Amino acid sequence: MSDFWKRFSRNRGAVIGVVILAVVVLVAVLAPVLFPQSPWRMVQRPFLPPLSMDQYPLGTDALGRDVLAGLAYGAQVSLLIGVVSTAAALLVGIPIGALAGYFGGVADDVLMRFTEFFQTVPSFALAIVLVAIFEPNIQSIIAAIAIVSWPPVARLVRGEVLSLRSREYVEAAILSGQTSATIIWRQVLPNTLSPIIVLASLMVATAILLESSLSFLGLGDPNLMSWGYMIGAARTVIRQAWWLSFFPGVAILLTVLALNLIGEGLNDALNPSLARRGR
Amino acid sequence: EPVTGGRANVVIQPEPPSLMVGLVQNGPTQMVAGNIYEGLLRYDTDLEPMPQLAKSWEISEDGMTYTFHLHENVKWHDGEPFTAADVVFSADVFLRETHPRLRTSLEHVEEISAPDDHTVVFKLKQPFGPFIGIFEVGTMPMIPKHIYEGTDFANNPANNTPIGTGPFKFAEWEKGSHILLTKNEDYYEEGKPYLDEIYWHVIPDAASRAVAYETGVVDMLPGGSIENFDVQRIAEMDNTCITDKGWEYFGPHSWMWLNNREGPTSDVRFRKAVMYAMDREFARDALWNGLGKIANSPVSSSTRFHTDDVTEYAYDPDKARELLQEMGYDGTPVRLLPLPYGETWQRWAEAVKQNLDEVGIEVEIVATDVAGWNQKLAEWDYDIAFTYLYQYGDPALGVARTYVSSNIAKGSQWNNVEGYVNEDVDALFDQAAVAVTSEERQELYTKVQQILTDEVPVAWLLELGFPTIYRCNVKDLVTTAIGVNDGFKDAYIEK
Amino acid sequence: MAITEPVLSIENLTIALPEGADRAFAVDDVSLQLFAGEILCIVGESGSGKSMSANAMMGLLPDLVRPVNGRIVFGAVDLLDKTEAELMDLRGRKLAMIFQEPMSALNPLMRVEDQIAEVFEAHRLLTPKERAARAVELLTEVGIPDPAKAAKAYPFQLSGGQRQRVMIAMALALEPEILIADEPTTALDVTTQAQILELIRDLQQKRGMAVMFITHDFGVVAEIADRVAVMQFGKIVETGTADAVLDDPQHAYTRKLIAAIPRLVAGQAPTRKEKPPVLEVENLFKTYRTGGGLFSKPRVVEAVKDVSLQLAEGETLGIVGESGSGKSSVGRCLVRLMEPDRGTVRLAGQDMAHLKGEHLRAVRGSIQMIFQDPYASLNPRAKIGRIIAEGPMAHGVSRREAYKRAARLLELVGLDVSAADRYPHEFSGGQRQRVGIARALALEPRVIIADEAVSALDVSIQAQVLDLLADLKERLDLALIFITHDLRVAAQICDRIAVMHQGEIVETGPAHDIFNRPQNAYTRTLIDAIPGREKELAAAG
Amino acid sequence: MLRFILMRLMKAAVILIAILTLNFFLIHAAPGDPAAVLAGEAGAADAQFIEQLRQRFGLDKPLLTQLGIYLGGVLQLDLGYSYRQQMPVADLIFARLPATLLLTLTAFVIALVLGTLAGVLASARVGKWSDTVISTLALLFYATPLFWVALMAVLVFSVFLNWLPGFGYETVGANYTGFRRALDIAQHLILPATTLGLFFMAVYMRMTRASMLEVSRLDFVKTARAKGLRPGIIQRRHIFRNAMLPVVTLAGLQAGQLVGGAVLTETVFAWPGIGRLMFEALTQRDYNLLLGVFFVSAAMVLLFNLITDILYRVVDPRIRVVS
Ligand SMILES: Nc1ncnc2c1ncn2[C@@H]1O[C@H](COP(=O)(O)OP(=O)(O)OP(=O)(O)O)[C@@H](O)[C@H]1O
Ligand SMILES: Nc1ncnc2c1ncn2[C@@H]1O[C@H](COP(=O)(O)OP(=O)(O)OP(=O)(O)O)[C@@H](O)[C@H]1O
Ligand SMILES: [Mg+2]
Ligand SMILES: [Mg+2]
Repeated sequence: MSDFWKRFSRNRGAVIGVVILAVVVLVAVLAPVLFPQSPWRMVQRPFLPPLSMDQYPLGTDALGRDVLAGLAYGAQVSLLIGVVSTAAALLVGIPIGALAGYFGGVADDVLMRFTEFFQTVPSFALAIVLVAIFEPNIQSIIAAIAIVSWPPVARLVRGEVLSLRSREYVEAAILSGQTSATIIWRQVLPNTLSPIIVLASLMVATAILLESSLSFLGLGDPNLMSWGYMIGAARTVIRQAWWLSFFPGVAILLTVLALNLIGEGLNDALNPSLARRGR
Repeated sequence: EPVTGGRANVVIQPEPPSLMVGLVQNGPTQMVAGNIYEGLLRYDTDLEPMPQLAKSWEISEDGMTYTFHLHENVKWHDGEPFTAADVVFSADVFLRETHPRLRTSLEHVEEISAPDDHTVVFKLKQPFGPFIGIFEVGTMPMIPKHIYEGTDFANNPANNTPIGTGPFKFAEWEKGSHILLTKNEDYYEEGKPYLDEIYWHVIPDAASRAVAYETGVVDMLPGGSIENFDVQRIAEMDNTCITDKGWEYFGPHSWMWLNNREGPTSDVRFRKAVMYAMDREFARDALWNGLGKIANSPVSSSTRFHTDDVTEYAYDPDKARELLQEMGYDGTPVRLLPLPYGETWQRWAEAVKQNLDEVGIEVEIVATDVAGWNQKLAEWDYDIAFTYLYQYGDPALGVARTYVSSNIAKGSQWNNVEGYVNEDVDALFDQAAVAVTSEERQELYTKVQQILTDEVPVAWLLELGFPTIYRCNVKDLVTTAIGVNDGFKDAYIEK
Repeated sequence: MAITEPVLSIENLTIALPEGADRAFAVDDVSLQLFAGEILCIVGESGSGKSMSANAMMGLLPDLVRPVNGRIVFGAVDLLDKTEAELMDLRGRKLAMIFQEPMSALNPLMRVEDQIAEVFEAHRLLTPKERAARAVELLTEVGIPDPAKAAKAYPFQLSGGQRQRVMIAMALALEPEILIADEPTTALDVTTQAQILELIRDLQQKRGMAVMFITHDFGVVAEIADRVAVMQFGKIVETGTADAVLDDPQHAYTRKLIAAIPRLVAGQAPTRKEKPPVLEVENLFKTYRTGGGLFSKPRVVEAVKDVSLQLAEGETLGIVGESGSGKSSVGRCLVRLMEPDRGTVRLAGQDMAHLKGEHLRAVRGSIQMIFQDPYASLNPRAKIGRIIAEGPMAHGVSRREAYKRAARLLELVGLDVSAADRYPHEFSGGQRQRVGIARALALEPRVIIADEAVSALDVSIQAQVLDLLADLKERLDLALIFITHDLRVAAQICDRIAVMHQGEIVETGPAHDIFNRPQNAYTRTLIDAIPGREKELAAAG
Repeated sequence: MLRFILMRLMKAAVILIAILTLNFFLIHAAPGDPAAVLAGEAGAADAQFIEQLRQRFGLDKPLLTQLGIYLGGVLQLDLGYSYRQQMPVADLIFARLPATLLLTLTAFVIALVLGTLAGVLASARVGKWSDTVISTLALLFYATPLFWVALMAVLVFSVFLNWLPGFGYETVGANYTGFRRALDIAQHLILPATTLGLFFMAVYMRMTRASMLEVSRLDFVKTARAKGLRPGIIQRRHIFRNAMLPVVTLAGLQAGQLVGGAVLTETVFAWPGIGRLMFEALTQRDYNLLLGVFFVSAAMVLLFNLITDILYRVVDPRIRVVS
């Protein structure tokens, strides 16, 4: 474990990533304390430029709402959706991948065709359709993101399981009379953990991007102040108020960047033998 | 002095599904097709009728017979002559089948006949005050009989190459890019039109439309083309004129449906509280550039028979809280359906939500797209829902439908969606529609407006102002009550 | 071979490893001389610095690893002083190298002929056409069957031995003065290994090259070396002529290495009283079908063909044969990691060849397996205690009891009880193999199958593990099937031996008979190919 | 090879049918239908009018019957009729497809060429400043929301600097022809193609760099060095070709997915492609049109996968011969 930290902290990018992410998490957690009033509240005249009033350092939007408060609450939404939808995707992808990889044969064929099928549908388009159909709200957004992002998990887990399956220690476990369920759970899955963790950190980043893209197209949850929503809403006023789309964009950029850096750091630290792959 | 020649570059948004205005009556279709097709009449900005295909007309004393005399040298774009038979075919056959809004008005008609090639007579079953107001091109466009008679209207291949009598002819349509109309050299009005061609640019993104105007790609932005937030900036540009004329006939009136059947909104005190809670002035200034008027009555101020003598609801959150307290509102959350027509409406819903929040009403915005919104309204699956409707110049055409109880029916969002029932109101609207004199009608409508503003079946918002923006050297662009929808036959570009 | 002037001499070479490596210097103050026309073998266990020395001569040290002291003198100049451009000119022309892994040492995407032609291209020699012609000539010279066809082939279309020949052809293309061979035969099976050794020896004699041959196998040394240098921990501990070092090792380390080599002479089978068979295998068949779909034909390999075997209680049966002969397949059918197509496997009278589900799980305890790879056979995320206790627990033994048993077993295989609380990566290969043995014993099996159980270990450790196995077998009265490709190992531990070739058992008999009086022609080639055998026989008289 | 392609085509057909079926049910599960939308646009529709429309579109039939009719049509390569646009779906799509292909392929080529070049460069200079710059850029591009870059690009290059057109496919009404038109389109293409390509460029950069480094550690590279080959040749001939294998795979997978990404770009840049067509069709419940777009884009994904596999076979002899 300490070994892991040593390797991880040697990676400068990863440390920067952790710092950025920590700030984002902190802001998200403290948002209700820092900005006790709803981010939807119209507090000043519309289109107040940044730095023109001390109280609203990032200015106000088309309805006179505090941009900084919006950013803080947006962090909550982005992180929540990123983490929950990734967890959901893992919950779907890991079992499918594990079953396909472990049992092989027909099960593998069926499950992989199923996975392939989901990969053939252009994923962003599918996400749009799903959200539009089930009406944009946080549940449908999370579901849509999970649905389009589980296939890579399944493939990764399958690949790992496939190679682990023929590892001698798994064969030893078979010989010692353990049941398939025990073997998958105790011998195989724990050893797929590191690549899954790495993938998961990158998936959170992708999920945040996806959510913001959906929001940008007007397919966000209208009751949640998210970064994508802020950019989407600011698009039509980009000429008179660049800051409305600029700051949330930077927030997304930094968060996604941080997660990617962390993902790479984790990869280097957890799978020193595995070469980096651009995903 | 009008100058001949030149091209108009106009924005069209969204891309119309078809230009066959007899089949499709949505906004963009009407806007483009108004140049190709014509009605018998036009209306000036005071909603007084003006000649178009009919050069003159008479209404009998009893208000039951309308006789139109047609221009004599009118030709369809394919060269065939336009005659009274076309009028009878259009009104009696074609549009009765395809035009639901006109169909309702034509129910008052006993018979349509053509005594000769250039005379058409509409005989009514009983007097119908607003009847003279249904002859503009969007309501009763003239359809060529020689092309459509006996065919399957909806699938007639000619729909793709519309043939009308208008000042411009259909030339080319590159889907997703532009529509080109060219001058009708054989137009029956001497010297018109002035322009050589009209390019309708399909630019689906509001911000890009603004850029298109700024960079000189287009010269005209019909109402609603750009987001309201951009209007002021664009209007301040050099050589740029702006007018909110040309919407008098439509009188776009916005309100929020309040579900009168169930939930907190079924309580009149709650509905009044909503009226008091909303800062409509802020919404107009922040979201509509200060254009438009606060709607204080169900009848728009540009529509006939409007009155100001009604209960007014100024922004007064305290009063709203009082009313809520009085009714014993228990904090039940209400669902709010924004209008899925762009950012302004979205922001407006957010502002209203915030307004209501402040007086203690918990609001959950439900996101839908156009289809979902239509369905939810038609199925009455909402608590509060934004909308705006046209008034077509007369309360009998555009106002009564929203409030009379005979108009409560699932499956459409163009009727009494809120489920408001008041027999007095029903009776007053019925009488007013068939009353012969204007004075009589005014009296009845005043009464109705007073009752309605007292009971708040819906929460009126604004009489919308949709500004048309154009280069100042374009003259006579908007000359009638339907503005750009009436075609560009008068417009010319000053050198 | 009285040559006085060395073609190349390494003087006090010291190569530093980057920070955080397992030791400071990969090569520490090494001096060596290489004479024309001789084969110098460098031996030593894994990690002793053999490859690093060789790489340093080529100027091909990995990044961050650099020589810090000493000289490599080649033709009056110090190679360490040369610029990269000068070295480039020498590489391939004066100094050539072949590597251990023939699978990965050739570019998979290039035809063999192009890869050979590149050597000429690199030194701007010949026209493209001539280069192609030379490639075929070279391939002929290294004895590839159908050289013209091989020239057009991609590496994956050739066998391991053939690829190694291609590597040699490439190295010889410009008739270098020095050939460095870094374990070129380790990845090959015995028969192929023998051929390659012969080829190198022949070419070396024909051309009078100097060859530096790196290996960890003393059998190979005996076969090919003129002189030997022994390395340990980056230092040379002993040099001398092959005979001197092999027959009369001076340094303790060398002695230890040589002592650990399994002797070929199989002990005269102790005349045991006939014991009843515990495992009877009859007419076992296994055919693999891979690939293939709606339209394409599957690849069919008959890995096991009509194999019958008997294993008596307390007996050790060796299964030997070259790579791919089906040894592992038999083993896996016996333990039912795989279901045989046909045949019976009677374990104490019960046919377990086609049992399924719970029944299979129940009988599994009686037959266990020890695996080849000490790294892959232990779950890296489980503690040793759990690894051993899991089996008994799966058969209903209580947790406490199972862990107690694990502790006893650890002691039995010579590990500390505290090992139970540690993870596999904290142990060396030999120790891990002991854990693997303990795990196999945990279910108190009647029969153990050991598939290449010592192949991955260094000789000295190999010896320890083999001793342990022999000891346990005796104490616990186990029957053992020992699968190996290494006949020396088989000779040391087995009572009886079965020789496999292309899925069939071609000969079975007592170990002594097999080695001394092989009946089958294939068995004979196999035994003839054992490196160092002649020398050993000579020594034995 | 022919057999392989045939096989793949058959498989593709099955997948396409499955995709259509799934989407068919999905979209029919959405609230509202095209009749409601059209009626809504008509201004004053009554239930009778909507019923009329439903009948005309065949929406009154049972769902499975509708599916049967639709799939039957598709098998005869008839993608149906768009309710709202009143045109055959195939015509609509093929009118828009060239624009999307132009956009996505340009973006793809830019991304692939620049991405791999930069990746190669970075891998050749590991640890040097040029590697740091490239790697940092790649990370940034990788993390930037596509739509946001697009917005910022319009703001900077189109609005503030006025260098490039910020929207549209060509200057409408200019009636350019020939070279002038191509130039005009090219100008319009620059911003959308670059912004769409950025993300993918980042992906290829990172992947190429990693793959190059990985391959350069392999044994055959050492063999090549031992031959005395110059580093340049080793890079090109040995490392690059091997390193490109995973990049090719990934690129093939993504080329198809670009269509999905194009929705955002086409929206911001008002590019008349099928990404936007899809979005419009979706909100209007133009069932046939939406299914048609899905059909075409899934077909493109499959096509690109096929091309990749063929390419892979050409590059990698191992696969070529084995199957
Ligand atoms: N690329 C490298 N970077 C750092 N250290 C290395 C590298 N390669 C080898 N080493 C270290 O250098 C030392 C000598 O390694 P070398 O490869 O010369 O051993 P060897 O005798 O060839 O062993 P083997 O028989 O396993 O091939 C070892 O301690 C090893 O861990
Ligand atoms: N899972 C498998 N699928 C297909 N073919 C296989 C499989 N396992 C082994 N084979 C093939 O069956 C044959 C016998 O293989 P097996 O592993 O039993 O040989 P072996 O004698 O153990 O060889 P080695 O000494 O290399 O371990 C070989 O040709 C091999 O390629
Ligand atoms: Mg080595
Ligand atoms: Mg084997």
